[in-house]
Amino acid sequence: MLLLGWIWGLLFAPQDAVQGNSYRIIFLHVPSVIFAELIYFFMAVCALMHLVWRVKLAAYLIKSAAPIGAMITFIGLFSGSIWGIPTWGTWWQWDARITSTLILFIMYLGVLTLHGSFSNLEKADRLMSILVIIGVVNIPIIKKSVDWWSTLHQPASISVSGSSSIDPSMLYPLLISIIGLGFTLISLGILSSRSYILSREKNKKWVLMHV
Amino acid sequence: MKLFSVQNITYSINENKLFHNLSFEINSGEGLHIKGGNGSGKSTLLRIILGITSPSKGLIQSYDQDLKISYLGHKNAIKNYLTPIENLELLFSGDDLNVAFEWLNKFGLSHVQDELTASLSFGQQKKLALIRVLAQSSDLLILDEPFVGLDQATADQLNSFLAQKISQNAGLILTSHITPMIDCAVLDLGAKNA
Amino acid sequence: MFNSEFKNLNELLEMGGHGIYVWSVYLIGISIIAISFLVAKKRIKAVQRKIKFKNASS
Amino acid sequence: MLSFIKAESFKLSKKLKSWLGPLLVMVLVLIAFPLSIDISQYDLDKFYFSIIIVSLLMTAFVATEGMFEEDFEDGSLEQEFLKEKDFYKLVISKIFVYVCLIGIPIAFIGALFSFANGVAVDSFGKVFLLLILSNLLLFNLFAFGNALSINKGAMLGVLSSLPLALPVIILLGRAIRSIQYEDGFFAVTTLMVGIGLMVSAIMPLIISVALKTHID
Repeated sequence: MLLLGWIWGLLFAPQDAVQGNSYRIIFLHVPSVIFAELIYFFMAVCALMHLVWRVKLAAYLIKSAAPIGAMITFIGLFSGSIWGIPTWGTWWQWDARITSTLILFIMYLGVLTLHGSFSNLEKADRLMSILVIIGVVNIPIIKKSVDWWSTLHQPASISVSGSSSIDPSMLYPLLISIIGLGFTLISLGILSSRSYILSREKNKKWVLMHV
Repeated sequence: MKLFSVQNITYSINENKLFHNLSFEINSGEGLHIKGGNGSGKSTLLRIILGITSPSKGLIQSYDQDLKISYLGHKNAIKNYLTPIENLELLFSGDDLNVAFEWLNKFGLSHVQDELTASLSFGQQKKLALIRVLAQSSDLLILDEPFVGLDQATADQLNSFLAQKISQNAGLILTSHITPMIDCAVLDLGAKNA
Repeated sequence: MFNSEFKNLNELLEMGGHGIYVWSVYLIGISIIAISFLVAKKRIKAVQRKIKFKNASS
Repeated sequence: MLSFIKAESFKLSKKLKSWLGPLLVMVLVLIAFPLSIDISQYDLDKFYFSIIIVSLLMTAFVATEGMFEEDFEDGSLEQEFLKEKDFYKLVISKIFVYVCLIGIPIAFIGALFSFANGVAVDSFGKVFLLLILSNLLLFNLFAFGNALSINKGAMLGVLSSLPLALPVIILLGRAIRSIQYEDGFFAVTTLMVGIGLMVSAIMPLIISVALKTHID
């Protein structure tokens, strides 16, 4: 599905009037930035579940989602800055949205480092959840910052309610890319959380049965 | 009078069980000596009783909410950039402070009372930490390895103080590798974790 | 709508001078995702091996 | 509460390195920076503020480094927990003392230097106020980073609290601009006071939860 969206986007979609062909990066850039935020939200929900109801699984999910989030945020930042070279003439701008995405990346790294630095894993789980919940304040700032400071970024191109400022011939491949990347990341998440859960619960009976 | 009851405590860390289904009671006027090899969970058990660490399973029941507990842990909880006098002033006020100063004399620390605690020897620091515990008026003493690093004279002083405390109807729990000279029930956690 | 924007492979690769940006981004993006898949699979294998080993020894 | 404040300020005043160090760093940076560039080429007072802001960030980080570490290491936190069952009062008075003894002097130094670099005399008070407010915010946030990463080193502290501190920096930059252009100062300051109060009420709660997890 991801492949379909990309092939459609790369090969068949028309040129953008202003930006020329370089806009084709959008099919990687926009989905990855969307998921960079979504994964963090997911982690925050898990963190809440872990802290309030003491669901162990939630902490495992955070731990396995964080590297994926860091990866996809990195891809988003990277593709964005490459896209910036032909369009804005600069690869980096201290623009609010880029900055807050960078902060998001740092948050992911912080979560991972925090978890990695404790020998008592249950303690690490709880502290990590606290950090994740505090960090979720960051996401509205990313969203709002576009309005607070006038920036280079075009405002969000796809709106749920009706009129989109993007042509269907570009919109469809973009949507398909988003969904496709979603599935890709979910399968990746399942894989890595499986290995993590197995390694954490290695003393339990069901794990032995499973293997 | 019952002070605490420990019911079916299980504690595991990173899926390793330290102890399993442990139950006992702590009464006032009684001592309990917890024995066991290195890493058998003595200190952890004390911390669970204190409520600092929460057990994986089981229940700690306290029968008196206003129970005054003094605790000596592995860590001395004294500030090594302050002098012994300043340390005590930070912790005590009023009559307790006088009691603390008396202990300072009894333990023979009065000649170093104005030096920085960091420059004191291990045993002297341990004595200072003991004073922090001994000068509190408390109903239950929980001491983690109180005899380590003490000379014979101080150990004797500590023993007689603890005996006196028990006769005054206070409770006592301590971990130690050497047997204290006090009437104590003994709880043995075994050589190592099974 | 379904006519390709590009007439031949060369044009597709060049994309009017922007090809290098577009393709490098996709190349790196795909390889990062692929590598993370491989790493995840490898981890599962490693964990399973570990558990099996432990199981056999006890 | 008062006894906590008394004890904490006594402890801090005895730790010369902890409270004098940040002040010295602040002064050093503020002096060294103008010397390191060719002043005649640049309009120094235009961006001297950003140096003040950055050194504020740095010194706040240096100042809070090891805020809870010592109490955690020597076991005082455990004793405190036995007495109070909660760290809220301890944390809030600790932050208060740190802001009073380190934050306000730093703010004063910052305001003094901005004054020396071409800011009108009558806005001294405004700058001073803003710097105090942002120090309050920064100390709270860095204390959080510290509580998470007790004895795990500065790297982790930066990673976990820098993302939170950056919005403060942006806000402060905004406020400073409002002084320079004499526009909307009151609104920005009110916003900062509001955020400051909120953060310094909520942050200690979160910090005390983190500390509790640590001694567990």
